[in-house]
Amino acid sequence: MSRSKDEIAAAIAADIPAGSYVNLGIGQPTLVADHLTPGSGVVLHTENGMLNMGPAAHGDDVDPDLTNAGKIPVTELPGAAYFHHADSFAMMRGGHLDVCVLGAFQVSAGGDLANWHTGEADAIPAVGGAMDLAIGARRVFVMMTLLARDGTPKLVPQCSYPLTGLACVDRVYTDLATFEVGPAAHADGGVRVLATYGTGVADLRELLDVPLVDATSPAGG
Amino acid sequence: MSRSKDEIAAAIAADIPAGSYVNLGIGQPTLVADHLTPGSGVVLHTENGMLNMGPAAHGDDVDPDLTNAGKIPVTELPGAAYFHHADSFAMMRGGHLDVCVLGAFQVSAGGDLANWHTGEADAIPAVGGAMDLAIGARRVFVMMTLLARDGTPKLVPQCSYPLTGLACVDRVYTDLATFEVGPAAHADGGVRVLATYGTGVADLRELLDVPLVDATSPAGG
Amino acid sequence: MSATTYAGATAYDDALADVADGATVLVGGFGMAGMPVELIDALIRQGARDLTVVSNNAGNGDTGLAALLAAGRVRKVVCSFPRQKDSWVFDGLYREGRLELEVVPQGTLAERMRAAGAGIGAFFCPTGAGTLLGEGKETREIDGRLHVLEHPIRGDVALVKAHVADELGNVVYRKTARNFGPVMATAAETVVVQVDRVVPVGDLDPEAVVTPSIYVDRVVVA
Amino acid sequence: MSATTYAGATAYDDALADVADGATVLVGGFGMAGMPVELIDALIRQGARDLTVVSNNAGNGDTGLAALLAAGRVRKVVCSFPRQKDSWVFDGLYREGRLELEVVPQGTLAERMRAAGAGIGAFFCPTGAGTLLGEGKETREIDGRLHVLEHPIRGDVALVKAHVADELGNVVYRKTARNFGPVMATAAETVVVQVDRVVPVGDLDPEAVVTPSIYVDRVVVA
Repeated sequence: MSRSKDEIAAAIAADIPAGSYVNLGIGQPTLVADHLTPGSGVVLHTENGMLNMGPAAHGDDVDPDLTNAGKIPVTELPGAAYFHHADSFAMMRGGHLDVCVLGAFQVSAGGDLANWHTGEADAIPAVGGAMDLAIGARRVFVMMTLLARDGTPKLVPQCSYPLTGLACVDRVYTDLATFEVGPAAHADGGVRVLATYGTGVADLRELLDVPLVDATSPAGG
Repeated sequence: MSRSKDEIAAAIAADIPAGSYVNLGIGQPTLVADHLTPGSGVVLHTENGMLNMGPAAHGDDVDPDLTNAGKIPVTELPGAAYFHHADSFAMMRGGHLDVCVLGAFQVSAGGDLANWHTGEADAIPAVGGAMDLAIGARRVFVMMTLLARDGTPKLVPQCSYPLTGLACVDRVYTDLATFEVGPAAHADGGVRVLATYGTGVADLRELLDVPLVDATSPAGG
Repeated sequence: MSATTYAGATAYDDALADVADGATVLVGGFGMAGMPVELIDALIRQGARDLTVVSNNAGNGDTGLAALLAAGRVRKVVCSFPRQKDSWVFDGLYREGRLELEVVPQGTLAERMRAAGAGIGAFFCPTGAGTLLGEGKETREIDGRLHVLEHPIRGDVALVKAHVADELGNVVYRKTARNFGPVMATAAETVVVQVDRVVPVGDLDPEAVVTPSIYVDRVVVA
Repeated sequence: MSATTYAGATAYDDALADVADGATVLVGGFGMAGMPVELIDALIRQGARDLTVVSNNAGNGDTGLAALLAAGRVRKVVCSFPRQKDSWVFDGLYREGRLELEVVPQGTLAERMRAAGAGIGAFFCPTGAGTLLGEGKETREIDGRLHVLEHPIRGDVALVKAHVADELGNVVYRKTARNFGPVMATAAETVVVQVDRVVPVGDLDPEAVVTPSIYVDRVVVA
């Protein structure tokens, strides 16, 4: 069976080393937080100026001065630190985050990311912190479905949507498989399939227009 | 009579508007602090990371963690703020200081400053914050004797010593006179003499190799 | 120069009396956190036109920045994220061609204002290189990575919401409402900070001051 | 990654066991304020050679940085002010041609490390333009003012002295001993911070943390 969003989020959480500093992008990536164990020591960054962000706030804990990048009220964990926007993005751009997890419209075999703009002529452009996150974190994980609603693959030879960043994605976690992309993976001759869910590498080769290297472990799939 | 160092310092202090943010360079310029009245609301900046620096510390007030840019123990006034070196020099370079007062080897009629290097071939170069101060403050006042020990003038058509900054000095306060220099003054056809002490503008014309515009007020001199 | 404190019924209006037509106005806040709503309302009453507004978003609902836009006072918006669920005022004006828009990646927006405040002439930045937002910009490969040259963004006025100021103008913020405030306070000719409370000089911890008084021109407390 | 705390008799030595020959070492402090003396002594004992040292000064008297220079471990010094009344060790080695020297204006030194930490590829800076220290650098006139292009300074290791850390690695400083510490902590691959005291997580005010734990690899308390 293919993976649910929660299962994808759990898989990403399991791949984040203990003690990592992590930014979870707006939307589905925030689900990853639910699967991080308290003992992992993972510290969450929110680009609007905070480290050690806690879970969403409810009821009396809601404080309008304490929100995440999606403008949702959140809480503060012990060991938190606040800083201004230039310092927060310096932290990202300077390569100090170990991992960030982002959604995507498309990812290319070379690790290019498209997640900010549909490319429609009349769309109002709005980028937020997407480009800064894409090029800043040491490792960029993408969380997405492998296929768009119209059935076309979102893991592609070259992005057709406007790019967010060049050669910046390391791993792509989807409902059907986990992939390693980017310059390192590509040097092997293509995208590496690390694990599959409810489908085989042969099926993926049918679906996708990128060369796949089977790197699933015997226990995987 | 020519002015003493303390008289020069007092003249500079009198020309600093109330409420100004001011950096006093290492050495003689620190004398200016003694002539600022408490009611003036002048706030002193020290480039090693502090605003509202107080007077030198003595006895039990000496704290090795609290020094000025000359590494002399100082005190903290109410309303102080500490910040790191990049923020401190951003404050200077960004034009937020109203006035800085510096010593000089030479100042040119166009306002070029030479105060960091004697130009001797075997001298070990050491610039500290001199270049940052010279180009950063909104107004740069120089405090110096008009003549070097060998009798040569230090207000010159062009500096022969290595430069600290281009066209950055506004006023030069010396034992014999106060001058306005720099692009604005120069457009008039030369350096403007604002006041003289124990010598006349005619005498200064003999001493100096730069065209002087007599701008002394009738009460001056 | 020393900061001036404005208090009383007309404090917000008095603090913004001299905003000129054509001014570039930096407006703090990220969503509603740190949004200087009362200052924006005063700016609407003040009436300056043809403004360039620099802010992370382009207004929500019908109040604050959205009301300023709706009043027809803004010529251009520089921001990272104009399109939101409730940005109908901006969306409408933009689609009608009545608003110029410059979209800047959020970190580059902050860094360009930081550069203005720090006296940096321009900087090479990897963000946006090779994308639509890097088009038309000078590019350079540095250490094997593509960069675009970015220029400072300076304001004539900055409108900042903070938490507490002392009587000198030293300022502290509260939690993530800090966001763009400290950066904008370095980048504008006239910096106006609205606070919840003003305390006597000496009451703020000098180690914890976030915006030193040198950056603050006007403190407004209602 | 999370910070590791080193305590006990060999704490300083343990924290610097892996410094490699040829490393670039950022050393905090302005005069003695913020000078990580115990870490420098440990670096001397550790024995790494051919080092590049980046620090505001080039050592005073016969201890600390001066002792590291005297031990012949340093190939190059990058600083703003090497020549001081008591910099005889540096002066001697420099005149004998046994030390390379790069003099950088103090604010540019701080800003180049800030650029390294902030992912800025290079920046145009007005400081030093038209002077000896600007010679050989790319120049550009921006807004009528001459600028030089400055590049980041990155360290392999930073040695920082601070005041208090929590067990996560959040750090606060004390008065003007803060100076270069927070900037250097952003600019090196391995950041080692010596503190007077380590407190439990939650004991530092999140509004007053100066160096967030993300920048700190090793906390040393004797």
